Amino acid sequence: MTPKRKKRIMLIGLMLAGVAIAAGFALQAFNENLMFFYTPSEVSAGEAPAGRMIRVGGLVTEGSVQRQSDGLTVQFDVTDNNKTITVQYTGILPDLFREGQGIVAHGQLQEDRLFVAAEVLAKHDENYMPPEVADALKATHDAATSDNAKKVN
Amino acid sequence: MFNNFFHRMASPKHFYRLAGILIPWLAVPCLLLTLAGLYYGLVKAPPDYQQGDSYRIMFIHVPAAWMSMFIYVVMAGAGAIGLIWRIKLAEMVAISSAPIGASFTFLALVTGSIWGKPMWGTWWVWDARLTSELILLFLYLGVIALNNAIDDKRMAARAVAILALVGVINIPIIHYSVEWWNTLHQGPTVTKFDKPSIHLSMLIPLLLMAVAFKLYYAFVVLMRARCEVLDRERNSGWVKELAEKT
Amino acid sequence: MNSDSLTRAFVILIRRDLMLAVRHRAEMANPILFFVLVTSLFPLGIGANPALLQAVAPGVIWVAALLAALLSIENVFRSDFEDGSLEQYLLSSHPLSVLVLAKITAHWLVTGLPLLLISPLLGILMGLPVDAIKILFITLLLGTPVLSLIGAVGVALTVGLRKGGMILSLLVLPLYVPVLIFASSAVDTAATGLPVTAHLSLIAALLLLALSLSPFATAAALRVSLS
Amino acid sequence: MTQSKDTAALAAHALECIRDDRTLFSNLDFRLEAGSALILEGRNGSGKTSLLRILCGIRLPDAGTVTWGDTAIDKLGPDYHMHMAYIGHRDGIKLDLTPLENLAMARALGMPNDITLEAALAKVDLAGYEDVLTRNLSAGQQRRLALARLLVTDTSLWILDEPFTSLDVHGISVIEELLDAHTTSGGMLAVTSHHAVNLQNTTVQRINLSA
Repeated sequence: MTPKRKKRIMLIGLMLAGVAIAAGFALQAFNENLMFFYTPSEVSAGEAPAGRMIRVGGLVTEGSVQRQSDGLTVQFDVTDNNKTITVQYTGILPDLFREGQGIVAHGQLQEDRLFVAAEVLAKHDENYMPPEVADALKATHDAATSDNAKKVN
Repeated sequence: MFNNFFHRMASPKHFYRLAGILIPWLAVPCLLLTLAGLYYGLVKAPPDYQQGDSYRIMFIHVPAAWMSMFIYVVMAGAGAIGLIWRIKLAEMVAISSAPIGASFTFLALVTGSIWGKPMWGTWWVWDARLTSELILLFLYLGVIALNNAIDDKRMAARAVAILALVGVINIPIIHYSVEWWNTLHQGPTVTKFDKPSIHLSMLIPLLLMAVAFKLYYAFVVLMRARCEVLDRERNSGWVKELAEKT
Repeated sequence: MNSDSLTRAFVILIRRDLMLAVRHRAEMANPILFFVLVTSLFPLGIGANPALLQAVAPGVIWVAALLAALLSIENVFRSDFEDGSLEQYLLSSHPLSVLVLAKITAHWLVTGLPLLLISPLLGILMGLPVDAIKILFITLLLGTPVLSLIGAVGVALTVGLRKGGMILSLLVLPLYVPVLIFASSAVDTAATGLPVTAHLSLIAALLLLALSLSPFATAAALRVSLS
Repeated sequence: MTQSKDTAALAAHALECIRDDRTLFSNLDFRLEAGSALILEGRNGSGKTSLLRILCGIRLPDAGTVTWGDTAIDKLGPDYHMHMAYIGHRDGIKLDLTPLENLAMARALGMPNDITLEAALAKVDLAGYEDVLTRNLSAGQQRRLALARLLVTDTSLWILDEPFTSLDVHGISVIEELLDAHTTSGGMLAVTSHHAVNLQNTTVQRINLSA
């Protein structure tokens, strides 16, 4: 083993060590809540900070959407099939927004547990099927929604 | 021994002949599969329960998006092989892949945009998937521009290989970085482990189109690489012989 | 031929580049002037509404830093290429990647460090809260070396070309995206008072990754460009 | 992997170089032994510079290999470069540094030897210019400074591309003496030149690339 080769191996070792430590840092970062995204359960458990911009995601509860008299402000419940929180939003909702649909709201949690959203994003889900199949599924699999709640994240 | 065999197989002359034989065997099935895929996708497949008929653009959009990433990986891999073992053929495959990959990326972006208009109500959003696909397009364009800027073919090939490798390390990083803006784009459909959340009648045309796109890439890259071989070897005896024959 | 002489070459190369930079003081000021000017154009362009300014400040300051880094990065190898010094590094008895790292370090000390030092001032001009300015400083501290390291690969690929400048930005800017996103959203998050340790460890990860891989890629690219 | 000066040899095996569709040379073989010189001749554009850059390992040959002591130079990398020094068309010196600073850098990049930097400058007739900015030296003086880099590291193979460019008669004879001294002490020399190279005590091998 020439000194040159030893040096080369040392350099490659340093490089690999650098990459490994970088991966460590990245993993540590991903363990923390990077996006400040919370589920309704986490919000209910008091894990989400109040008065700061955070994201909340879940399914819009059937029959919960209420328009207020000004015609722009909307209030609806978002659930992860475990806990539910109430979201208030003023503005135009996206086309895909409908009851039972997954949404992500970006906004602030008030002291009274009302979530005031500055932005509401609707997600179209990743399921593709003919309408009849969808109807059949809906009839037989009401419990399937718990699965859907996870995908919204 | 193995190395020798590999080098001989990868010799430009041998490759030129072999590719010439292979191209029709790839192109014809590609055409048939495309026709079948379009027929099943546009005519036979039922409309979606939520999106109606507009989901049908998926049969172009999804395979194109798959190809855009697949080709980048192939390009970087071929570049690495060319760089490490100095196999000219790998360099040519890498360079020939870039414009095809760029086209698929562009196609995925355009079809996605057309799909986004009815679904999201907008042609474009700065969503994670869209943004990283756009950056992927820029990476391809960078590769093409660098290749065009360097006159010496051999040098250009090696430079492109390095750039493609740097890009391939960056693609996952770019991907995760743009996921920071919360994403509007749907999650993966077909690759989910339990079972694809897509109905069989829609899955079949999707897979037909995916295979057709792969075949398309295969025969176009062979055609481009053949041109590249002729260009680079234009001074060698066998190319001159070929030119005189025709 | 021990690692002592390698360390010495590393230090001498950095010292020499710093000496050259001092002898061209005027050129040293260009990127930082650009940085300050571009940033101060924004209040003029979008109006001096404090809330609006604060909202765009992290992005604006980072984009300006990124462009300043892009503008100055070409010098890292340009003059060495023109006067033939680059060939001499290639033919050195030391690994090219280590010499390249020395060049990049010197370049960062000359162009990146001043940006870093003046950034708090720009943060104040843009109305950022003190906490966010601290985070801005830390992201620039971790992020500007990444810009230099990635930029060096692009420069090494284009240094021999007549119209290298335009292509350089096409090659390098897409690769700058992650730094820009992580860093500006860190400052943004800090401005709303949330913890940013996760963001910072991601930028640190990028720095380490760039530090470990870029010198090798740059060295390989230089070999290609000189051949 | 240190070869002593008298066992190592530089050899070219079936080298080929193509540039812009023109084959500059092909099937080029030679062997350069310790204590001898190789002088490349040929018209402009005949590939002299390309050949020298191939011998350095900067450029890849289109076919063939260059070996140093029976190992291909691209396998040796720095293990080869520590034995050789190259002065190309471009001087590789910084105009905004003094000659002493330039030589200090050159020494740090290679294997340092015992000669003082001042003595190296004196040998190329630049004594007294130690602390002048190189920018203020004449073209000939700058060229001699570049050649002084050969003296500050411990190398056995010198590869020189037109070393006499912009040198006057006196300068040429100073450098010729240096080259002669290098080969007589067991060094090797590969050089291109438009001028006749006058090496009295050296076995010279000439290759004409135009032929």
